[in-house]
Amino acid sequence: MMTNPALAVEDLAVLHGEQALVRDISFEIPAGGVFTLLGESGSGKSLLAQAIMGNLPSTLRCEGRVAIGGEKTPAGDQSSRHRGWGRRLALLPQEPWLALDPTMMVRAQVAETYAVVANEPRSRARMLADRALASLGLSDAAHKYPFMLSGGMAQRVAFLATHAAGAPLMIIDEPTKGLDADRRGEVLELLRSAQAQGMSLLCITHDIWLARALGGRLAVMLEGAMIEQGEAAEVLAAPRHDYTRRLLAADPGSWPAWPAPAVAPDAHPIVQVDQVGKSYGRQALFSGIDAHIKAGEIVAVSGPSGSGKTTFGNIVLGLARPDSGSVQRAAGLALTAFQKIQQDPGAAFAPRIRLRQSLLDLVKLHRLDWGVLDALLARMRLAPALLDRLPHQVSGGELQRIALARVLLMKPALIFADEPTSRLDPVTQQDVFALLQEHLRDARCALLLVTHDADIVDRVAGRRIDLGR
Amino acid sequence: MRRPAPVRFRRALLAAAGTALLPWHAARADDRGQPHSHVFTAAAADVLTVVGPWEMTGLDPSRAGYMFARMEVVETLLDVDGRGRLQIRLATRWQVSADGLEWRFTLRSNRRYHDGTEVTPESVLACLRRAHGRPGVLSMAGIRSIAVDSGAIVFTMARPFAPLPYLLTHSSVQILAPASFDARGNVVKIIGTGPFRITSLSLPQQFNVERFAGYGGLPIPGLVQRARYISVARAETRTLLVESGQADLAFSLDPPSIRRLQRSPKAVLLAEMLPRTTFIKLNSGHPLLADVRVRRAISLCVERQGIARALLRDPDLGATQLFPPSMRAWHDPSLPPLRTDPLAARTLLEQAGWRLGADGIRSRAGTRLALTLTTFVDRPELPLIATALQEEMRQIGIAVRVVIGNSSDIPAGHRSGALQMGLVARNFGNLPDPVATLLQDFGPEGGDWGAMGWRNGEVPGLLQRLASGTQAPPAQQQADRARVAAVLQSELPLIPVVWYRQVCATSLRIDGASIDPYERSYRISQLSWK
Amino acid sequence: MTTISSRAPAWRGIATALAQRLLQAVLVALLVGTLCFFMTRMLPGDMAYRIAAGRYGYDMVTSAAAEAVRLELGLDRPWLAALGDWWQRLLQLDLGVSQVTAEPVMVEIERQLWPTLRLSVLAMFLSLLVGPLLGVLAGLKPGGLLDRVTLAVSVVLRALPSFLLGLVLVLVFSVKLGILPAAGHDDHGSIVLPALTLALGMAAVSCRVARDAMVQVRGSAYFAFALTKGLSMRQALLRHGLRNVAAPVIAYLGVQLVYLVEGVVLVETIFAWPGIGHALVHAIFGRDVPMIQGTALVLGLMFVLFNALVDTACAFIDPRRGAGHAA
Amino acid sequence: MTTAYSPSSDLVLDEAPRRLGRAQRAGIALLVVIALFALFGPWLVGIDPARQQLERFLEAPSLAHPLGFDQLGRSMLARLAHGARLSLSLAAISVLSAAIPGTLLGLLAAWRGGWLERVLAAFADAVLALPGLLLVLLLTAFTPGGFWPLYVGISLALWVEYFRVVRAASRILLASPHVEAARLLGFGPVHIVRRHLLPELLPRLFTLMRFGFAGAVLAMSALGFVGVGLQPPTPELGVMMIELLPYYGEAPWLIGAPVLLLFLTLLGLLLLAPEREAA
Repeated sequence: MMTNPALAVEDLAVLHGEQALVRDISFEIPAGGVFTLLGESGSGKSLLAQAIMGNLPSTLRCEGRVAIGGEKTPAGDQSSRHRGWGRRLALLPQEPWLALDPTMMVRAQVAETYAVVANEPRSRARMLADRALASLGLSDAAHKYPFMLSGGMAQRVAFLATHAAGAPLMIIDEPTKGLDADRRGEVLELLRSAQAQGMSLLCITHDIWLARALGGRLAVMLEGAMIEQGEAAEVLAAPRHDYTRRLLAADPGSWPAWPAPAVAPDAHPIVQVDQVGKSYGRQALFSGIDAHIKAGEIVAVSGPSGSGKTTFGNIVLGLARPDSGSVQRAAGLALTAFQKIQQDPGAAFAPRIRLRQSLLDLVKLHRLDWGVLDALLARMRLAPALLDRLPHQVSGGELQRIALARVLLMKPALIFADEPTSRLDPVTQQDVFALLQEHLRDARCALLLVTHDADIVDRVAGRRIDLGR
Repeated sequence: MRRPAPVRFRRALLAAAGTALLPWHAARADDRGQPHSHVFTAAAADVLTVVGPWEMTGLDPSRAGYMFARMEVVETLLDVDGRGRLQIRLATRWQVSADGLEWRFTLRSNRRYHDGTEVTPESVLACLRRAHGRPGVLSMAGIRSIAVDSGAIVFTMARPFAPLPYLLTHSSVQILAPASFDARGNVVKIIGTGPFRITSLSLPQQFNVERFAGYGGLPIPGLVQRARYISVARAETRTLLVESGQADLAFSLDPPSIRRLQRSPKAVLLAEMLPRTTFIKLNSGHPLLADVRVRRAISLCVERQGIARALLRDPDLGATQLFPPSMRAWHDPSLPPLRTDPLAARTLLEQAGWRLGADGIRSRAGTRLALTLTTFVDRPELPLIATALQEEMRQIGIAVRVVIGNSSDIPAGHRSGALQMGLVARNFGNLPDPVATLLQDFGPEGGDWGAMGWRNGEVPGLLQRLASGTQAPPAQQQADRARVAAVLQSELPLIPVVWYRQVCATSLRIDGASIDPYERSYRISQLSWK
Repeated sequence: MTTISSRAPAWRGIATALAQRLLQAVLVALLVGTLCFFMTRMLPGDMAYRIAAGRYGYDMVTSAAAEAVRLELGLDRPWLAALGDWWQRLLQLDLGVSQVTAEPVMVEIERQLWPTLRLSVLAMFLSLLVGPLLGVLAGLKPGGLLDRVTLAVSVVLRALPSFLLGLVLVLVFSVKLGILPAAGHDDHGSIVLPALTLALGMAAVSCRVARDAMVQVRGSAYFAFALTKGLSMRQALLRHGLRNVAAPVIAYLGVQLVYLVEGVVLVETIFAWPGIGHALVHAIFGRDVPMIQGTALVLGLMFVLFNALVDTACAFIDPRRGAGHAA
Repeated sequence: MTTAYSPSSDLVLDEAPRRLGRAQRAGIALLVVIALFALFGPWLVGIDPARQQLERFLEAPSLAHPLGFDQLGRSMLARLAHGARLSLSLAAISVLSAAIPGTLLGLLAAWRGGWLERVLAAFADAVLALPGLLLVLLLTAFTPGGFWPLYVGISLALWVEYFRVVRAASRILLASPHVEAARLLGFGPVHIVRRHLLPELLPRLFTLMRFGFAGAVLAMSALGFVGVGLQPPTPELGVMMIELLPYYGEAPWLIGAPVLLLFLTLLGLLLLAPEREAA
């Protein structure tokens, strides 16, 4: 007798009114298998996951059939799948930080699943939770609240809480978003061990590295449809679809290295950082850091998360004061010569002011020429009509390009880019970096870059400042 | 997301919300008293509840002494009946020397204080001397000394003062046991001689009393044995207490509440005229008011019956003269009544040289006829009457600004001379013989609560004669009183507006309630349960 | 994202908050003292007369009585000396002697504090029982019938002066139904109506706060996670919903205390409840400044005390606050 | 599930047209009617609100006099119209005179930080704990007569709310990336306040102001309750509530009128809010 597939999806579609947001989806995950959905945000992969969970917003409608562990239900009958939550299918949400109850200690959140979902007695549930936490090296965290955890720890806690009732199928939503290389490794290990315990995984990601490492089967999504499906290794090695090829090329691992900018060795540095140190409360972030940055240089700031990379950048910009040491700008630089590109472009604009107004204010303030901005925007391939929107009505990639244009308008000597693309899709990320490279070269502007992605640092930066100890 | 059957849970929460509203069930369950028609007042089933607006601001007789007197806890040497005639109380008889300078009061024997000690002349003397040493009624009599002489209390006077026995009926001259005072002479406990004694006292709001076995008299079954007084500031609340059956006697009800209670099946109303008059106290020395024509014009514009009907709900209370009919000796039915005639009022003002301006206000030689009427909120009807008067004076061309403050503004304004007009209510029954009160009000300098800046030689003389002349024939006294009333009526140093009727609500479960027109007692010792 | 490796320094957070409250208490005292001092000097009319009226009843106020009062209280002393004296006594917690009853203000307040505390604590309790429960139910179904009804009721309650609300309650529960005493303080259950009057006023608002918090919690990632983890709606609500709703509701209680303290003044008067608020009204009537000062001070300090309790409760319900993380 | 459903901007790009909801339109209509009543009511009614006809006291509503006569036989409609004009304009002034200084001080405290912020915050905390009655009493002590000082006194107690809200929100906003960006781009305080802070603060301030508005009128009635602020014959809604309270049984429409007017005003203000807020 054949074992039932862990998940079988037939002709699944998600509709908003008459408009199909996701359509013609059919795939199967064998028991213990792995299936990866690769695509950028907006491709419908998250909607697909929600449709399988039975968790779509009530404005959306769903067609087709979903079978979990052999039990087939019409996809539209979402509530019937609720009963299996935690027991037969589980979801590891993205941003595990937000998914944990902020007012409850870690152990209780894990034990809760044992007790309430798996119906273990209370004391045994606590014991099991302790054991599970220990297995992932989280014993210390048992009596902490989520806000005291790092992102990686929170993710492992969320995994345990999800996993505790022993659901054989787990849907994992963007598990590596915003994580650095070490943490990505941890996540991979976590998923592999889950698989080793016999779980079937449906992994939704835009991380090509993760998709490759997980193996199993893989599908690429674009505009709500699966454009390519096959064994992961095959698809990634020999993409058939044009979009898949582009997606793969956008992976920083496949970028060509940037040519080193021509910097005169005797050129005077635009900023000189001497022996700066900074503490956060009682905890020293870093100390004794020296850096001389010259015009046109590209310098990466590296170090483990929590090592104060953003703080260091802000000290260089003059936004924060160092506890010790000094930062000296080259004489003759305008006050606005140092600029910053933020991690979240949506947070970098006044939220209730239309973009055009924001930019107009800037042009007026510095008596600039709007024509220059127009030209910049054109080079960023931004439609002028976008400016009539509010910041949250513009996509992240577009907004980051507008932010870049705004910064370049100031003709800066140095740009501090703080995780400028960590919230963007690979293709958009590549785009933004290409534009950045082009303008840095033209303007002979220095770049201080913070990114968790070691590949980007390798390809882009000329040298690095290491804050880690 | 979809809601997997949250209905049951919502229902559970609703039920919980329901139980949240149930603390009074607990309160009722807590109730271990005897069953009664009002479940919640079981504690008060055999306790008579009296409510009034007055707070016990202290134990000293000069502060809340009147409350302990009303609840029949304390007594005075003498008392008056409902018609103002002197009655004996702790004193059995009294005599005055021929020259009127020595008064001798003989004390009743075998009376005991609530703590069981005997009422001795010395203990009485101590209370009288204490009262004499403080501001109060005794200070107006001109007492030289008080002493004990062979078991009687002897007052030696500087000059003859006929109303002295009436002064001794005042609650601030109440007699307390020596144990009531601490070493420094402050009252720390109320130990009186009345038919009720205090069982518990929580200042400033409430005290409970029960019948004092040592008072004497036969135990009549059904009489009220226990009672309590609760001070309730708002008239609305007192009315609601009666309506809900929580209170048995409620005093000082405002007219709207009276109307409400008239329709209520749970209360019976008692009414009694009090010797209290609401009048406009005028500064006759003020340049605008010195002219008697202006005063008369103001009097003519006052719609007394209208105010009485609309605001007091009792058209009979419109004051046709200063003294209400309940002051039998002073009210003169033959006196031509005060009239309402705005036309005549305008004519009088024209005659006095006040010409109507464009804004409807009169002026003379550049001076506007604008005055301030001061009143206070202690009696809730006063601001209302002041508002009505303000409009009526505006109709004849007098601009009036109403200032509502504290009752002390009146005597203070009187002393500083800044007062122009004040709307006040004066209790002439403060002392059962009004002569003493009138002497204060119409003395040569006027009085805090009486005339102000009024130059008249005749009235003070007449009053003086009434106060000292014990030997004058009654007919002469009657003529003097009538003359005083007539002069006040024509000169109008005070413009009477309305008289006053005390209304008391009683619950249906008591019998024998009556009102003391001198507000000295609630007469609870005469009440019985139905 | 900052990682905090040590265990929650919740106690330190609470301690700082309490120190802040202590400072607040001292400032309140000084502010009340200064205001009351100026009030004595600025109130129109003669202070001695006012006090005499309060003492002897207004029929008995005479100039002689006022003079006696003036002498007794030293009302004619120079300003500066009086202010210095005033401050000194206040800081020694000597609140002086009531000008109306001639008793030490402290003694009077001792007498009135307990009823007021009882009333306000019960009111707070009732409001927390009624408001948030209805709010949570309304928040479960935003735009539903209960949501609309509670919104309408809360608007009505906010437009109604509290004395009118009290009146309506008395008419219903005492006059019509006869199940609760209308006023007073020594009959069984007489605390219920005044407490309910205060509670309804507060519940009108806390209901909406809870409703909004519930809507927010229902849309939160952790609530959704609790459901996908396999908890039923009921379990998720009880285990994760209510506590997270409680945090903003309790925090808002701190704001509502203003309403409570002011409400006590009116409600105590209309229900003849012998507490601080009632005493304040009488002190205002009688212009009894030491008593105004004393009662205002106690009301202010009560506010501070309750606020400190709210702070502590918040820190325990929401550990982020205790650690000083949430602004 | 909301976490997983992060609507890409491409899905919802159609800019939501800023059309007013049904509730908002009802709110505006209600407020316009009330404002018209307050502005033109006195003129339309055309009766002197002080004119008393004692014989018509507590006369029930009729076609000619829709709200009847009050306890002194004055036209209730005329008094309500005049009272609405006075109370609503004074309430508006009191709300503004609390909101403007409160907001400015809150901005100042958040902007400057340091000791200035601490001093202001401590002072605000102390004022918050102060019974509001006391402040009003003090003000009446200084300037007796008139409703003005009373409303100003009320706003003296209310500014703290604005201060606290503005300070707390501004502190968070001032630390936000968009303000950081604005500073790096060379913008000064005026621009940051105008473009970054105020647009975020205004909805919250508006919420506070709405309830402050009703609160000011109710505070007047509370003052009337303790015998402060009675100024006959001027009609004022809050004082009317307390003056007409005794007649609740005989003539409930009298006390009902000012309460209903206040309720409608509050309702209008509530409906006006773009989304429902709690406090």
